[in-house]
Amino acid sequence: MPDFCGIELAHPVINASGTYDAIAARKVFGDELLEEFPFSAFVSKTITPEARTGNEPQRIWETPAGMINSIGLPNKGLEGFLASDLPQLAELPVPLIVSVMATNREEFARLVKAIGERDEVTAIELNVSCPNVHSGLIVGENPVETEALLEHLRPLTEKPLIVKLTPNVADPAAVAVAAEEGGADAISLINTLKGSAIDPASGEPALAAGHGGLSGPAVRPIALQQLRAVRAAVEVPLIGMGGISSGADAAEFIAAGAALVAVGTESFRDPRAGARVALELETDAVVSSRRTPALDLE
Amino acid sequence: MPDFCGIELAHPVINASGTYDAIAARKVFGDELLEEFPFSAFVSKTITPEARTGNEPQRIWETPAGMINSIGLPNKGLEGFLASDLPQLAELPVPLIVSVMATNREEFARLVKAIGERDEVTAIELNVSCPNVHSGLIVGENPVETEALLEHLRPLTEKPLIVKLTPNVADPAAVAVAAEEGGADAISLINTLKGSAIDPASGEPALAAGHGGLSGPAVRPIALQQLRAVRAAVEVPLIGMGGISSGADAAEFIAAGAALVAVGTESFRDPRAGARVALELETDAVVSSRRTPALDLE
Amino acid sequence: MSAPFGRRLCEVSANAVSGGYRIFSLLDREGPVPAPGQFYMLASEQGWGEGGGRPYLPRAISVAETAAAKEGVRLDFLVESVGPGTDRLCELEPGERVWLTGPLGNRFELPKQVSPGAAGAILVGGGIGIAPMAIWRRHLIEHGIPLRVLLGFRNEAHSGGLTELFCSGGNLCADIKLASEDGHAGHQGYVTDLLLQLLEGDDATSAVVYSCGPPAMLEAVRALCASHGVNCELAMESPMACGFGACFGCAVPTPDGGYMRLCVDGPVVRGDAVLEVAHA
Amino acid sequence: MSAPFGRRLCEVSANAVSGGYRIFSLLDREGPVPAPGQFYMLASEQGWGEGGGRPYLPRAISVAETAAAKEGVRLDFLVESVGPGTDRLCELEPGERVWLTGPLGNRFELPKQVSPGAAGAILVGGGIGIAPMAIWRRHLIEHGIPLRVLLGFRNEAHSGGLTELFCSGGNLCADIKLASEDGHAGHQGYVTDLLLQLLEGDDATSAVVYSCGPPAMLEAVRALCASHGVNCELAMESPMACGFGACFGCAVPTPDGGYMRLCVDGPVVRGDAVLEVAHA
Ligand SMILES: Cc1cc2nc3c(=O)[nH]c(=O)nc-3n(C[C@H](O)[C@H](O)[C@H](O)COP(=O)(O)OP(=O)(O)OC[C@H]3O[C@@H](n4cnc5c(N)ncnc54)[C@H](O)[C@@H]3O)c2cc1C
Ligand SMILES: Cc1cc2nc3c(=O)[nH]c(=O)nc-3n(C[C@H](O)[C@H](O)[C@H](O)COP(=O)(O)OP(=O)(O)OC[C@H]3O[C@@H](n4cnc5c(N)ncnc54)[C@H](O)[C@@H]3O)c2cc1C
Ligand SMILES: Cc1cc2nc3c(=O)[nH]c(=O)nc-3n(C[C@H](O)[C@H](O)[C@H](O)COP(=O)(O)O)c2cc1C
Ligand SMILES: Cc1cc2nc3c(=O)[nH]c(=O)nc-3n(C[C@H](O)[C@H](O)[C@H](O)COP(=O)(O)O)c2cc1C
Ligand code: FES
Ligand code: FES
Repeated sequence: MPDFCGIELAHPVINASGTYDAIAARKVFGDELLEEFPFSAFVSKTITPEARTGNEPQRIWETPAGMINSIGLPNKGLEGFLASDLPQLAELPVPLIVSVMATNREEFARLVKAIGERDEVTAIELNVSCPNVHSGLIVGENPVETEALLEHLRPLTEKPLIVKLTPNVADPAAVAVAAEEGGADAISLINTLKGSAIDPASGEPALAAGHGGLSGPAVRPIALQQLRAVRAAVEVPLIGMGGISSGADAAEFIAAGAALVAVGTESFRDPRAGARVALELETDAVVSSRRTPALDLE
Repeated sequence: MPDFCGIELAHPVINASGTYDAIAARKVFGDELLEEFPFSAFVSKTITPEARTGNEPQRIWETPAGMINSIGLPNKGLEGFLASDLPQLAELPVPLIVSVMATNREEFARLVKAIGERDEVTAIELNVSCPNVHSGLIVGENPVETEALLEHLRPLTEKPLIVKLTPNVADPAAVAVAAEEGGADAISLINTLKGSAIDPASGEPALAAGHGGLSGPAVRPIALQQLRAVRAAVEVPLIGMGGISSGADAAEFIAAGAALVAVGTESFRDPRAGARVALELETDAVVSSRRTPALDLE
Repeated sequence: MSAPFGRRLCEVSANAVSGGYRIFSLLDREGPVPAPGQFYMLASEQGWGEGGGRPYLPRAISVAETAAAKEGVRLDFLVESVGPGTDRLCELEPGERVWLTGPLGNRFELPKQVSPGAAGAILVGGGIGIAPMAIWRRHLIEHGIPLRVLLGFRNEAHSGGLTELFCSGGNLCADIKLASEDGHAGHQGYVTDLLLQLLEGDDATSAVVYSCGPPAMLEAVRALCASHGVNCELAMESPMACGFGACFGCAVPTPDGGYMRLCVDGPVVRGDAVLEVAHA
Repeated sequence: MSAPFGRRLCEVSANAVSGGYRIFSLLDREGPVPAPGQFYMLASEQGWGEGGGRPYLPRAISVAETAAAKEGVRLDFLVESVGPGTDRLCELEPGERVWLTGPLGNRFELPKQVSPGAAGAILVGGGIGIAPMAIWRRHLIEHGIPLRVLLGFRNEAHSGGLTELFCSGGNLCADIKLASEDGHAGHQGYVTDLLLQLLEGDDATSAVVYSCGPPAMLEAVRALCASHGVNCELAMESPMACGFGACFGCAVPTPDGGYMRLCVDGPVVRGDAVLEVAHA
């Protein structure tokens, strides 16, 4: 029973924001989704102050061991979320973490206040790193900005504040330290890496937005290294993510100091991936070296 | 016949520094290597002022669609390079580019002067980005440092100076602009991304150095995006690299504005990869969409 | 009728060449019988994203036909090899296993439900898009709905599935008209030429048009129906990573300036519910 | 004798279980006959790093035996399945093709070349490390060199290759002594117990020891030989990405405080040329 910022969770595997729409999934899979919910906590897609339709297609492109996306944070906006999404997410059998993003402190404050007030919400994740929305980058790339934002938001809610880091920086630990100093209760990483591809059919960028964010197993070594660097620099619990697709992968992040792990892209391949990863972790199905040296003299 | 900084090359595919030891390969494969040399120019492993033995093993680890390495720049040092390696590299049938790295401007200057004097050398690549040697990072992460270094080195040689960028920054274009302002003739990118892995057998970091640099197809979308960002910011020719393993991959980089491409990790899988990529590029074996819509009404 | 939660392994029971395409069958022991227009996300158990290579994400494939089987439901798929994912699916050997999620997405609705006045149906399929037309045609016949079926192909290399999916005992059924750009079968030209003839004939006004095919064809069908005041349902395609509403990658523009997720709000879309079918 | 430049596709002519291991054979139509101790970098044509998954890099495998074949050279490999790469190699079906680079690395030298006074040879193999001992033993016999062969295994599950590689007509040859930790075959204990007996007996002083096996065993052999003033050649392992000196990943510490690249300066190394054999 991992305890995360005072929240009791059934297992250490949650979802990565924006990679699982529990409301849509429930329509597709029915209540079996609730009975066997794959995650120990549910993180919403990032909510912005106003509604967004998202980016023009093509939005996704497969790459070696991963994919790039430029979804563009489609969401109903704060009002729409509170009115129509929140009641449905409240029916999930696990604690709810709401991810929010805004382009300035006042807007961020509006989101944190309004969402922090709601009993259905257990914690708030601050997305300061969305690589698909231009303004999203600013704060997460800059320790001073990050600390200032946290100091501004910290007094507005009792609920745990999780800061989600962008990997597109030279020194993620510096931003993590700033977040901690600003009063963050936990840090999650990594968001996607800036990436692009050319459509061989046209010779033009494959994504309409020109570039997107890389995710999937390809980024796992980068995510793990950033987690190690951040782990060495801060005290708060960490949520590790980036290419986790098995219990063995999750075990690497936990060995490197993650309190929880999040599964993102792998859920696209396997809608129950979260539960599978948790089970593999438990039953220690961690693939370790099978080379059993003959005549090991120790 | 691509012309690169006034150098005539047989095709646009060269090797990535540190991924091909032409001297060792000649011992292994004999003179067939020279008769069918896979690259149109040869880039040496990075040379440092003093000899280095390199890092303690384990130095390499396979990852999804790539590998991480912490080789640690083993090399004979400037004197050893000039005395024993250069004469042998001079026998290669292609122009020679020497990669150099130092931990301060004076040492960099010593390398550029000594190597710039040698007729066997066609161009010099400045490695300001090796992620495995702590000091290597400083310059390449900082536009001011980069410009200052170039201004210091530019007067020391007539030979083209290529600056190799590190991808472990928020804004590679800013560093590229600084390099150009400082007088760089070309820019190559990307070097490896900071990455690590845990050995499931021990639960400890897989690499003795704790972390290493990620390369291979996994990083291709990141490399391509940084190339596009740099292409939009500078005028000088670019050498694109990062996960290129086929003519189709190379074509993406060229479509995105690379003058030349470099093949690194793929040579480990196929010692002739450079020649294969060049051939695939020429014969346009570029895999494009094979979906031929019936009834295309245009 | 919801899909079983998660992916499941299904055995390949057959895989055969059919013209320029392949038809393979899976035995689904757990899932419900799919409805016409629905699709599955498929990935082979072996040789798919091992360690994460391409193909890495599952691929969306419409069900072309289905039948009760000894221990479950037989699912037939018609596939054209166009890249690493469909290449792998086309190579599947009987006995191999495939990860399957679904049935996913919505279904074609009967003419009356689309427009109360409609008595008959016109099916327009192009290329690999004939797949969902096959299962829908059978349903319509079972419901005793009068129908005409128009199928078009670019050329012989890009055609297939006819005998297996649209024939009774070897010869093409009477209700089916063909068109081909190279004239190798039926009318030389576009299948939409045949549709135009029907729409101009008064007998078509009380019909609903159902169509699946390449974007350019779908757009032509949509435009023709709009200009003739005939309702239509289009089975569309868009890039899909998940198929169950999780990735938001499958967005298709809607008239209100927004987007729908084709995997959950489609793949079957009313002609008037899309702006226009985007095509190169 | 250099290797052909680049990798080449070779057909799998056989693959069979042998105890806990597999023995498979490739037909190499271009390459030279490999020398004892040399290795190849191998990767299956299919199901290897497609799009870049694991296994992604080729794997280093020693040649266990070789023979002239109709259109080239037959190469036999003894492989233990320990991860994705060896798993795939163990699954190879006859007719499948394998990317092969080599022969790579150096070779075992005859006793006289190692130490002028030496007349005989003692071969010490452990586990999968018996592979290069097989081809070397045949060479020594062909050169009329008196030899003793000591082979050790941890247990039955981690043994194999004996009948195929060390027997003449079904029964183990007279020059071979076995040891097993579980006592399932020969002396119960370590193969190094047998080596110690030989080294203590005066008859061994004029011999050179050749060994391949797990690091802990190699280190024990090295130490025993050093303390008895007997020269030895060890066939070592280290992580290899390329096998031809390009990646510098295969570094092994040398007494001078530096490193050697095992792929080009090895895999066969004089006992006195390594610091100690690193082992967990
Ligand atoms: C609802 C639905 C039903 C479908 N039904 C069928 C069916 O019944 N039969 C059938 O044959 N097909 C069907 N398709 C199409 C099928 O899903 C695609 O052809 C398949 O996904 C292509 O994958 P691939 O790897 O074979 O080819 P890809 O390599 O994915 O190339 C196919 C197309 O995808 C684009 N593309 C190229 N490279 C990439 C990349 N790296 N990442 C993403 N896109 C890329 C290009 O535009 C190319 O034309 C259906 C699609 C949908 C959405
Ligand atoms: C010169 C030489 C000759 C050899 N000859 C033979 C032979 O004849 N027969 C034979 O069976 N083997 C031989 N080997 C060993 C063989 O090359 C390795 O067992 C093989 O490379 C393992 O690959 P794998 O994918 O099966 O296992 P891996 O997954 O690579 O695991 C094997 C070992 O590698 C390490 N490892 C685990 N994960 C990774 C990773 N992601 N990246 C890198 N390392 C990892 C672990 O320590 C593990 O114990 C030889 C090796 C060398 C260097
Ligand atoms: C399609 C897609 C949409 C995403 N949307 C969001 C989002 O709305 N908010 C956010 O913080 N991260 C978002 N992410 C990033 C993921 O939460 C996660 O940080 C990243 O994908 C790495 O994890 P993975 O490799 O397991 O997918 C998205 C990722 C993908 C692939
Ligand atoms: C084993 C290894 C050693 C490398 N050594 C160097 C080096 O000495 N100098 C350098 O500038 N880059 C070095 N690199 C980085 C490569 O030159 C290249 O920038 C990077 O690997 C990306 O290209 P790739 O994905 O094609 O390998 C090394 C890469 C690898 C894998
Ligand atoms: S395919 Fe993922 S949301 Fe539609
Ligand atoms: S294996 Fe690459 S240098 Fe030895």
